[in-house]
Amino acid sequence: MMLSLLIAVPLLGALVVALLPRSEDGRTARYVAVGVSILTLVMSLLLLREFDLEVGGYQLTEQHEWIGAFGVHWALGVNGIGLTMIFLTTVLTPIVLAASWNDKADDPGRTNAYFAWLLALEALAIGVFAATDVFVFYVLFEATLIPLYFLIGGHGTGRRSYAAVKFLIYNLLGGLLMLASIVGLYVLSTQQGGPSFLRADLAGLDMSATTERLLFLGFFIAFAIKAPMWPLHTWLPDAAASATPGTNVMMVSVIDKLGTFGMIIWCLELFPSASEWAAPVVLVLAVVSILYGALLAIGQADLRRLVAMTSVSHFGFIILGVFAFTSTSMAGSVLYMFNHGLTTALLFLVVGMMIARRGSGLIADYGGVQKVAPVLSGVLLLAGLASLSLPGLAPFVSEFLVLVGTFSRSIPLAAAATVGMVLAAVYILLMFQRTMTGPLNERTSTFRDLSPREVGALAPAIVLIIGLGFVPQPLLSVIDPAVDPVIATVGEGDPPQRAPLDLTQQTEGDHE
Amino acid sequence: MLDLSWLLIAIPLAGAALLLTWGKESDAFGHLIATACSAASFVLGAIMFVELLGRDAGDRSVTTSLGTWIDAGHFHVDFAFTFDTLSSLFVLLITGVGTLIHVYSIGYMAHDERRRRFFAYLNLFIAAMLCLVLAADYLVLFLGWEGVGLASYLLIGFWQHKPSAAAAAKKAFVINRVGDLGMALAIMTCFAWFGTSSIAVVNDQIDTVSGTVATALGLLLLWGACGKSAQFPLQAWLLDAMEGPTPVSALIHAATMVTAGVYLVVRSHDVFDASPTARGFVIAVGLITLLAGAWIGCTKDDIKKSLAGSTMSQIGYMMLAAGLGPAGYAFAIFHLLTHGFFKANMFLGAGSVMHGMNDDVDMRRYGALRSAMPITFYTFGIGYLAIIGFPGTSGFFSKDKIIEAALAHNVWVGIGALVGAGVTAFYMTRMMLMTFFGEKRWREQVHPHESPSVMTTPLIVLAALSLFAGVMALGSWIEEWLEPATGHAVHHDPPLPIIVITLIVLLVVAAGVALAWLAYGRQQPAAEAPADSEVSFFTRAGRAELYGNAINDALVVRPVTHLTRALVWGDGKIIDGLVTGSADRIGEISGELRKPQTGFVRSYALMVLGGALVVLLGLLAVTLA
Amino acid sequence: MIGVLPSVAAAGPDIPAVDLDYRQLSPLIAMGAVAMIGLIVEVVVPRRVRFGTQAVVAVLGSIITLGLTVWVYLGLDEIEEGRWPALGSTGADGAVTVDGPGVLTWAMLAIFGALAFLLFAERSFHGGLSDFTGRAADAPGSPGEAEATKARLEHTEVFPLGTFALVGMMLFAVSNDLITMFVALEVLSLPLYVLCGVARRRRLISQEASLKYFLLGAFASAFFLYGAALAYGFAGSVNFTEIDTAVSARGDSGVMLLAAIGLILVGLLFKVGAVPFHSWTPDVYQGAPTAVTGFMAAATKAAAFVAMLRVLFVAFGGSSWDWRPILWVIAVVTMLLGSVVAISQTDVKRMLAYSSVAHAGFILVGLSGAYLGETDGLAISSISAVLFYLLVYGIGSIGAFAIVTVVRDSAGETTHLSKWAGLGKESPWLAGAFAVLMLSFAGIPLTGGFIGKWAVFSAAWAGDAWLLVVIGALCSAIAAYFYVRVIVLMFFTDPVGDGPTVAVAGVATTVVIALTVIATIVLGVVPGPMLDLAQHAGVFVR
Amino acid sequence: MTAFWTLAPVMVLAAMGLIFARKAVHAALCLAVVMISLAMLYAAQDAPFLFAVQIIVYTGAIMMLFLFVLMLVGVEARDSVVETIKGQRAAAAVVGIAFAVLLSTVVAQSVSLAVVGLDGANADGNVHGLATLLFSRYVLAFEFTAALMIVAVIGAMVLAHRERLVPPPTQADLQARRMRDYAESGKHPGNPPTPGVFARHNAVDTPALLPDGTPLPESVPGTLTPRPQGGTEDADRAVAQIEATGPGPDERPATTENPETTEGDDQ
Amino acid sequence: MTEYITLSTLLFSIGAVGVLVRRNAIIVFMCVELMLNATNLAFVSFARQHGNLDGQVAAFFVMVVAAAEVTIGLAIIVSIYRTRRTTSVDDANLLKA
Repeated sequence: MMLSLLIAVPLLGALVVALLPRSEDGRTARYVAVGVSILTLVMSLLLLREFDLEVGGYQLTEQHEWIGAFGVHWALGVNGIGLTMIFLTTVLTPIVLAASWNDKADDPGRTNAYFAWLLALEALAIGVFAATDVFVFYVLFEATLIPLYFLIGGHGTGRRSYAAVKFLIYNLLGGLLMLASIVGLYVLSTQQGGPSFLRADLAGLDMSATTERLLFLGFFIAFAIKAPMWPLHTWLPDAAASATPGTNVMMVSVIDKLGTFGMIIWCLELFPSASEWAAPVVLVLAVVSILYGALLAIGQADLRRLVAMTSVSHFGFIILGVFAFTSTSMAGSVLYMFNHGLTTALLFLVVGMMIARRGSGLIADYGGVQKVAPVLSGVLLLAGLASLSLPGLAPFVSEFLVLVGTFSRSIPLAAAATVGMVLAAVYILLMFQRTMTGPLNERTSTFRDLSPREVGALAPAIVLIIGLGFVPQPLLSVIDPAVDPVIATVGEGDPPQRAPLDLTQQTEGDHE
Repeated sequence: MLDLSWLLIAIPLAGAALLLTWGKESDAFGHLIATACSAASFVLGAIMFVELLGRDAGDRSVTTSLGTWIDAGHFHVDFAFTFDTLSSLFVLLITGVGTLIHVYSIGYMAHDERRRRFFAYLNLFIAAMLCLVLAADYLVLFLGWEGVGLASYLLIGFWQHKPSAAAAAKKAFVINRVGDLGMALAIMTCFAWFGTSSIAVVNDQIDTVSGTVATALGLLLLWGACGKSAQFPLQAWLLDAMEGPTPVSALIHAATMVTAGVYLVVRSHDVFDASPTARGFVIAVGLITLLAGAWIGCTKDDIKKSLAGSTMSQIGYMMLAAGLGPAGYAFAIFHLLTHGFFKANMFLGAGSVMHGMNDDVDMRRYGALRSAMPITFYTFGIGYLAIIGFPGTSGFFSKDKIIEAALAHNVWVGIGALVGAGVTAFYMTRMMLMTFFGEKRWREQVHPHESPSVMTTPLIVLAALSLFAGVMALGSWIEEWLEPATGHAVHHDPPLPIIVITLIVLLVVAAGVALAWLAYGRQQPAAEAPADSEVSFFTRAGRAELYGNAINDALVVRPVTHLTRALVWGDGKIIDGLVTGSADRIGEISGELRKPQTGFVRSYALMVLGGALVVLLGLLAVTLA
Repeated sequence: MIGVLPSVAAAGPDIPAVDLDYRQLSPLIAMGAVAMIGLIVEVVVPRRVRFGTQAVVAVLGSIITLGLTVWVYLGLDEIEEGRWPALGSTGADGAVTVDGPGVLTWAMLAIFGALAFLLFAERSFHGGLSDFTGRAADAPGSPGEAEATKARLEHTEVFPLGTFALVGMMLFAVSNDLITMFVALEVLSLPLYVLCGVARRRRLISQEASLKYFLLGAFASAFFLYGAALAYGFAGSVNFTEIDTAVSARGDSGVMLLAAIGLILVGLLFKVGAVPFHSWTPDVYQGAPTAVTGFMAAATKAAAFVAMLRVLFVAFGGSSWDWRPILWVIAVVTMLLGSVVAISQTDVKRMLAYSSVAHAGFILVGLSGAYLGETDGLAISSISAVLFYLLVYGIGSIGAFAIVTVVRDSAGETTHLSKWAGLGKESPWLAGAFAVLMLSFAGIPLTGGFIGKWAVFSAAWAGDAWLLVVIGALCSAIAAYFYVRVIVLMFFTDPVGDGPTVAVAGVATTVVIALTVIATIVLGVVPGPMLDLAQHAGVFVR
Repeated sequence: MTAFWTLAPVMVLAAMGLIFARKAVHAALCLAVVMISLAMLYAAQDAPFLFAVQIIVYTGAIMMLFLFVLMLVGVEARDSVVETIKGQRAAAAVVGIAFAVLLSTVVAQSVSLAVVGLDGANADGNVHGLATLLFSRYVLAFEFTAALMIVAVIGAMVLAHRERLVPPPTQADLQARRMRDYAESGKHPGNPPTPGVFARHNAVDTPALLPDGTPLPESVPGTLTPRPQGGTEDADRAVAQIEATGPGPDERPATTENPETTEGDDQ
Repeated sequence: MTEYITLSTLLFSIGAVGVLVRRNAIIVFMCVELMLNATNLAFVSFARQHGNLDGQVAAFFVMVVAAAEVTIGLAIIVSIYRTRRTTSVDDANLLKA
């Protein structure tokens, strides 16, 4: 019941916030929303306590019949991966809500809607991470589009309706392909012993290679759009450039993770051999994403687009780690999802605070901010350094695990991906240089530094980023046991350690 | 006591954290806290060093683990630190020189409103550097490695309001990152072949893998070392890094950070022992950088840049020595230490000069400072003697050893090193002459004065060290001390008797000094630098840093910029264009498809009849086909 | 020629009375009775209260019919056949089959009827007058019309006409022979032709819609009839069961059978608005009074699809591999054309019309899977999938058109989409309701539309038409675009000029909107009972 | 067979007349020919009852209704030769011929040659046989034709019936008004001139001629003057136009009050 | 038998073509009637072929339906004529695209 409760609380909270009477300044809505999100966080911490690391596998499971005719169950349960992602969601939501405190200050009438949608998004995201029935997963996966659609289109800026529609249609297209695949699975499962969408039942289906590959593609394309992976990424910059910081965080840090999460939990487990079949292409695409996203980030003129493109690059790493099929890289990928969530949240929120002050998202409109707003610039730098995976900050651990794991699978791919590290330094530092350093211009000289509330909102993320950089083990010990079964499902498992005096392997082409 | 290595790191780290988070109240005493932290670390390091001294030679390595850092999949890394003979020397150098620089900075940065932050960064740097040298695992080393990069980024760009400083900081970080690429790949290689990245295990088991792997690993490590130590081809950041406050130049670019590469090579000596090819590359890199740095040093009028060129060059010596294998490791470290002293001394001296000259760095505007800044002059002079290898000074011993070993290894390498020594003498003499001798070429309103004692005291201490650090070479102490860490040194006999070599070296140095005196002592250098068109190619190239930036621009920066632009264009026009384009196409098709909806009922009827025809034909076709 | 005449007068044996099961036919009879009562009301009730009385009679009648369908459903015989027992039996000497799917359709039609009649009854927009013209014989804009308005004339006949149409639809859904089906087709069509032409506002286009619908409808029913003739020629009978026997026994290639199937399909596809027989849909949907459009969209489509299912599965089930491929093609073309053309529409009613074309395509996907549920196969058959989809779509479109009636300016309904900009600010609840319905049409989860899509796609896949499912999924994405665009207009766009004025909807319309929206969500969140019901209804009785 | 081969060409030709006749009345006559011929074919095919019904209902009632309406809406109206929709005729010809060829080939191929004949079925008489079917198998359909009829009646009433709202003006009222009009606007109080009676033509849409030979437009009932058709591109605009300009020139004011209107007042 | 049916198909097709080419709504409608008549011929002919009267009953129903349909149809045409003074189906094209 705990998981259902965890979904219900923010959902009910959203409802309450939506139905609250509109107040002059929207304060009540904010307090209620933040309160609900903190309650959810506390509940998720209790969840962590309940979760037994020793046992592994899916825990806290519950299962109720939902649609008898289809064999659909309201089935929830988490393994370490799901738990990590739920934790990410519940941690980020209060941060986002607190940081978005003034987002609707100029339009207090719509504060309720804004905060309600954010809470609803949290609830749906938790549901997706906890679903063990593919139908439930799909329903909630698609349902997340609605809050985001309204958040982008209704509460964004600039070309918001264009961005919202593009976001929705692009994601829906992928979702519908997945729908086709799920229908196929459903028919197959029926033919092989009764309709069921439960992961456990679906994992053992007999399929011809072609069927499996086609079904896999349906899932994978949906997830690749969501993630987003090159070349299906173009909705993200547009959406990010139009959305509020809070929306961006929920979108990129949480909802986009559904893509990579889905790849691990559904693609790999349901279609192991098709995953193996696709892996070479996916790996190459992942590396392309890494480099492409990084290069594009260098070339962006808008802060939010830049952050969006860095995410494309980071998602490349995550996908790389997943499809390298080593327990090291996959554990890295899962950790990466968490860390990227934190980092990008921090980046988007700081950037949002900058934009709120300057009224422009263009990098060229800034300069010298560091002098007047040292705290802000410090936080931006920290977020940037996290984004470029500086050792000592959380993302480094995950990125390195991904690279190390991938390296033992394929040296050229890992080597190419490593170039992303350099490019990351370029885009982050270039952005920092252009916005924070140099002489002040007349528009930035009145810049306010971060207020205590803003610092307070960001502090948890900062603490986590630094803390997990040095002590990632608490999370890894949750993730690691969940990864091994996945790896065991796919192919031959971890590649063996390279044999001593091993000359057959492609020995080093790397001293360029 | 010896298992307190982590505390060495923790103290300055705590200092940094404290200063960064503490508010404005700590402005008044923040620098003192930082200095105290650094000093505490030094004291602790010294005690541990003494304790190590007291142990048997075979027992002089203590590894302590703080616990697991990462354990995922098959990857396991402990937060482990090794305090052994090699790292102990580094600890002393880093904390010692570091503390002196802290002290010096109290004076140098006295008027900077962000001084507290500066000291926080200094502490951060010390912590990172200690982490680097104490690490027992390559990944932990990497943590310090990048931490050093970060600290140097922050310090170089400390005066961020200067666009040049910000750009230089970014450049340093990015080029360092390029080097880190090699480092990261090296660690991955370790993991792939040894299943661990523990330095000890890798060095132990390097014999179990093929030569190719060892070579690759060596080259990757060298690649990393090149980035951090500003060795060819990743040298371009070092000269720009002089944008930072002078203590930073002293700390980072003389004593510590840039030596990390040498440390890495020495630390991984088994890898290089296993691969002569890799060693060959190390020598080549060292030699090229040695000469290039010296060349640049000869042509720069900016005192700090000239010193930076000299640094490159000296580190080239160390690299060269490290590349010589077991014979050279100890000499590399020895030179590293002495260089740490005298170069720090000289950088701080330069800072002192600048302090007196209103932050002017142009040597052509100096002259005759001998009397205006006597302490600075004398300490700087000692450093000068040390670097050119004046007999009896520390530099004499350390550099001589390297040249000998190089000659023993290969005549041409030796000759290269020898030439380097001559050139070093030339440019250092030039610097000396232009700064302290000759006539005043000061700008107006410049009133040179001696720096406060808080700045001169470190100078004096460093000068003393520069002078007397040669004692370490007595009775091959340094070689024996390092033996547990670097293995037993096997010396080859040089082609000439040692005394002859020493004489030749001295002769070459003297020639360099003489030449410099002819060019800059006998006649006054012009107050304005001659334009590029008036100088020889040699000078032009040196001023342009041997076109390193131009080459980088042409080979990397510009292609990447163009690529980025092309990709941004392509992303919008092609990839997104496909998406929006197909959406537009659907819109157009929609417009076309609504045309048959003419509003004429007879057209609709035609559609119905036509449809009926098609349905009939279809049915027949399906069945009869 | 003259020689045969005496036989005209020849006396024969008595004709035995046919045995009708009145319980089974009670909903049909009840609905017919409601229509008749309406006629009597027309005569005896004074004009002042006539409209109200008619409305009450029609709505109550529909609800009573709904109750009777439940009663009938519970009393259906079970026939052990296949995976699910088929329910019901053939009645009236084989003319109708009162079986599970048929009775469910009746219930569905009764619900649609009740909702639509509530919309017919709305009188709050024209100063207490309904949306139907006061005197259809007057030319629009003529003094006569003004005079009629002044005299507060109203065509209360719309209710009997509506109920007659409903009776026709009910018969259509259970007809078991082609002649009954043809008669039912006409009974359902003729009242609609009339209803289309009596809008109060914009009567010019209303009459045009009426003319177009009538001419094309008559044209298409001629095709149906010729198909029936050929089927009769092929089988020697118009009864589905007997046709089925003949089809199963056919030896030769049976080209005449194919021609019969083809022409009958033309007639039925015309009614459901499938491409290329869809061309009347946008024009008629736009021109007809909005309440009537909602009624047509929901009820006609339901009845026609069930009839099509029955014809194809019962009469021509034996040659399903003949007609499946052509239906696949038609399904694809219908989905594509409906979705794509809707994108460039600027009138909300016209857009909904194209959307109905697209939905016809989706339903055809489910239908053309022709999956009847194997013993160990999928739990949902083509029949139950289509039934569920029809219910969801019908409820959604009545709701959507109900909302269209509320958005007005001084000249009546503002159906131009640009006028809908900013509706979300103006009237968030109404816009929210419309958004829910649009999302349901788009097939977003947690709405009924999603479950409907799911059901038809499943049935199609189970019938080996997986490629159709993939194409269907892609078309859904295109279709989603124009639904979403409306939401963009309502919520994310600032109103142009005065923006839409939202009339205060009367109780009837409000109830309809609320019920349809709630039903749409409930069917999305807990579709289980409804699906079970559709499943339980089983297959057609032959 | 004689009957068939005699009638078939006539029927086809008459049917073609439906396509090609310029005047609506000719088309109607052609259709009547087809219908009557069909009746004979029914008779030839052992369907005496249908023979009668075809003559009485179809030709007698339905065709007459057609003709009535034709008279009502202008018997003279003729289709213009110019096709408004581009390519419609050609397309219609192609599709039509293809359809005809396809259908007749299909049917001709598959009609079985064995003819059972109706002797058995008509044993008790054709009417009795039909009645048996009608009241057994098709009783529901038969009942529903009642609904059909009712719908037809209501539909026709709704669309065409105009309820009288004010009592019809008496002769005295009309006379008084005419005089008032004459007093106010000088409008001639007498009957309007009768159309065409003094001209070569006595058709109702031909204006009368004055003694000097000039036509008198008022003599033609307004109903018959074609209503000017503007460019009605957009429904909204057309509606607005009509609502703004009021009724067309023919739409005489107060139609319900003027008994002289030539328009059919269904009272 | 074949010839009756062929005649019927011919008449049906002619009627269909008539619907496509005639502009006068009344004539269009007459063409529809022609199609129905053609159908009746087919029904009656098939009835004779199969030796049962269902076809004739069908034809009878068609006539009844046609009568009702004509009533409604002509009413619609008249009401359009009253408004527009034309019976040309081409003039009724306000609704399009």
